[in-house]
Amino acid sequence: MDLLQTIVSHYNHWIIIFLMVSGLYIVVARGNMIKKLVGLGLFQTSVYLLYLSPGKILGGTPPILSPQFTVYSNPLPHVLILTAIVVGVATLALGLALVVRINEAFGTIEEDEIFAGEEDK
Amino acid sequence: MVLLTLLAAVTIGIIRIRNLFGVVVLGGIYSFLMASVMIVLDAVDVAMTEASVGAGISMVLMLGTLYLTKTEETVPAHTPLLPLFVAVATGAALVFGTFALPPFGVADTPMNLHVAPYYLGNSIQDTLVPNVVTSVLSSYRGFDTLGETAVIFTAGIAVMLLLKGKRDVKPGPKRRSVRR
Amino acid sequence: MIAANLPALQVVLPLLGAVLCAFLRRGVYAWGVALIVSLAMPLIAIGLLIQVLDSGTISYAMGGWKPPIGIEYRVDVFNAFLLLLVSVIAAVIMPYAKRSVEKEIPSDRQAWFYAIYLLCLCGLLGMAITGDAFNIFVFMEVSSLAAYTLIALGRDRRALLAAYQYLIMGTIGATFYVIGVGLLYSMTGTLNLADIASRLAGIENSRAVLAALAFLTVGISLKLALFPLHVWLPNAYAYAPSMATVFLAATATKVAVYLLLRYFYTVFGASIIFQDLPVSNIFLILSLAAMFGASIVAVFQDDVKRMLAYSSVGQIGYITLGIAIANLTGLTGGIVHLFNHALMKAALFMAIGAVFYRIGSVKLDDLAGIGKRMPITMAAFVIAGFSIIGVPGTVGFVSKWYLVLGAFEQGWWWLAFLIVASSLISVVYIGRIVEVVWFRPVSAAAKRAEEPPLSMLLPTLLLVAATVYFGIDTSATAGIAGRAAEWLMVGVK
Amino acid sequence: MKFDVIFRVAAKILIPYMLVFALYVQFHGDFGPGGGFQAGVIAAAMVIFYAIIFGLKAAQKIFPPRIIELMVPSGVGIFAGAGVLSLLLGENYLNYSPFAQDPAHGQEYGIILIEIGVLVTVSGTMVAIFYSFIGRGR
Repeated sequence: MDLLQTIVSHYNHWIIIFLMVSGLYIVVARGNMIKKLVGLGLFQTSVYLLYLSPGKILGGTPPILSPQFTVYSNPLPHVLILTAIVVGVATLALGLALVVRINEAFGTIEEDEIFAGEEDK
Repeated sequence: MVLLTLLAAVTIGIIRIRNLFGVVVLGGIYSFLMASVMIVLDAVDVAMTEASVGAGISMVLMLGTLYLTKTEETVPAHTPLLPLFVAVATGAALVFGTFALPPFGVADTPMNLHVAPYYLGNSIQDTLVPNVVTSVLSSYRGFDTLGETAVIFTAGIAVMLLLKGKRDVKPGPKRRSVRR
Repeated sequence: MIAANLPALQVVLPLLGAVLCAFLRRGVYAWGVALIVSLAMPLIAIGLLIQVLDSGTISYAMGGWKPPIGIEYRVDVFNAFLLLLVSVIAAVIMPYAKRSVEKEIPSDRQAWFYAIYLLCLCGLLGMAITGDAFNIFVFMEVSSLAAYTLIALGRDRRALLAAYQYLIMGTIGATFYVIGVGLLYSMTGTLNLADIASRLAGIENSRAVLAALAFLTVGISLKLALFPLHVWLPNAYAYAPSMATVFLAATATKVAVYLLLRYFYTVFGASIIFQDLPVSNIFLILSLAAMFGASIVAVFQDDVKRMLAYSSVGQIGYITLGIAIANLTGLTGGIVHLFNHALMKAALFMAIGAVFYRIGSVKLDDLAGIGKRMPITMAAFVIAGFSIIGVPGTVGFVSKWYLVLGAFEQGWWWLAFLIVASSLISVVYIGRIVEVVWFRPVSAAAKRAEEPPLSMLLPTLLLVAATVYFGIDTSATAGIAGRAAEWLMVGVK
Repeated sequence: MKFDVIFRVAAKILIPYMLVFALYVQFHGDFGPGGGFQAGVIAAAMVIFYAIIFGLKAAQKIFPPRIIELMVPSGVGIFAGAGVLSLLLGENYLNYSPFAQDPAHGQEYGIILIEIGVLVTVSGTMVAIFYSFIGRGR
């Protein structure tokens, strides 16, 4: 029963870890460059939850000060994650630009095909 | 909790589906779900950003790229054992680490006691800004935001460097796939 | 006013320079801006180093908010030394860059190219100077995104592939780093490194902190190309434009090593890292694997830039070996090698870049007999190559000497033997180039070659002269490295 | 296209509101959720929306690429320049306190100033990236 309690109270962590592991798996296992970037996005997004969820205080409100409320959730993780989202989209844009150029130069966006093509020469 | 479970379901979808168009659309759904989770977690600013960036800009860029490339993924040739190992090892390290973290939603954790109360308590008198996220972002940790703007600047210049101007077609096998 | 704000200027000047470069359309003007900024950097770094040596650690509160509320810039002996290294390399590269970039980058993109270069410099300096865990991440991303772009601008289409691979690996590394910081933050509630260190007291052995350590180590190791995580490096260095290769090879991995040392010694504390956990052994094995594995791979490369890139992986092995030896002498050796390797690798890549400028190829076969056409450049190459091997009288010898001494102090005589043995492999690959370059008949490609323009030759010679000078007079480099190592070791207890 | 007219009319109605919403998010960021980054993304979305409906040419006529390209560094320039201003006023980098009579108001002005910097860079960059991607296709 105790174990079950632990598992349930850490439910957010379970999901975060699942998302993270799936994201990382897509990045490492898949050869398609766009899919890899999607996986990278999943991986990064799951980290956002890792930061945000411990900052939540049950019964708290968003950290916009107002006389009606006294308990606020922690604002610092929000700030950090805002920055991280921006970094994430910047990386994604650059990665996609590279994919477009690779497709023009090699005619494919599958890593396996590119490596096979390189070895022929 | 329901939202989190939905997130997991979408993720499985993203792994399984080989049509990249479908993957991108699922990615958009994922971002909206993520934004909803963030609202539940009181992170309204972040939720707004995630919705506009994840489901907006990222989707547009992804679709633009798909338009320029192709939409089907081939089956990877190599075995997924090594990646699986990497992913599982990471997961194990995380399980190991996160279980020692305090449970969800508690107020008296180290994270919520040290510097956070300072921001909440002093934002108004220091900066006259009631949205603490804004005051931390722009003033207390303003230099991070300068760095963040620099990141965007870098990405902007980088993409223009890579994609602007005429297409210099380099020799190479050109295999245009048929679009559906 | 300027003296007090040097830490901020060190990072902000390159950023402002980049903004200016992006406004200017003409490559030459942008080069001028980049040159002025790059020349100002070492002056600022020297100013900081003098201040630190005089009066101890400098703490600079960004935005006037006292740490841990705001972001703190923290300059101590170690990172002042590193700032100097990065900014000196940047200053030496800029005169060299003009001709090289004119040759390799289309003229309408040069201004943006310099903007990206300055952003990369800004990111690296920002990572080195800041005392805030999350700020490190932000500037890590500035420098990484800039580095991916610099690499992708190489002329070969494989440069794009290399940049993409680096982007994937680098982003995984950065995300691991963020996970590590997140775990630390959850446990301590602060992001200031010094504050984290003090609040970790008592909970160092909790599972979340250990997991944080693991994630940080793996994340940073990806950036510094520690042996099994180095796969992005050879392609990236081989296909990047010459100037980008010189800059990244000399600085990017070094800053990552610095981060690793900073976390090991000043945040987690050496006692937990080296006594309670097998970190030392893991690093020892990986370093040895890098020293032998990567060096042996280097021997079989036909592309000189690729060969030097693999040699870099091997040389990084020596630096991490210094970490693994974990006594004062060994650590000094590691830090000195950080500096020395930057000097000699920059010199080598500059010489090769000059060859590429003249003949447009870096294939070993095309280089045959080029020593007769470009004698000064190739003589410089050979001297820097001797330094990689560790011939006495060059800087490479100094760092290996400290490493061997450190190994003996630890009682690991076999390690000393292995260090010498691995140097023999570098004799093979450097020797292979020397043989082809000097003792083969002149190849068709090398026939028309002549010495590169002075603006490219002089920086190369300057760096080579430095490798010899600091190889004979060790007081400056080894002295400061020794103080940095002492400071790290003392900071622990 | 059959629905073209509907799209065009809808766009004509919606786009002004998107701009107003972006500005609201920008300047209300002190009191509610939002700020320079979100506003920049919304403004960029407006341009992208316009380009999708009316075509890239029309969009580039109203928002010429030259201006957009200049916006990318200007925002960073404003932000970093605000820091230099605090240096000149004798304070640490990015300390906005001396921008007004009392420190708190100075901070408020500083925040507004740098949020504008963020808005300019973010919207400029997003549009520039979008132009680059779409321009590549033809």
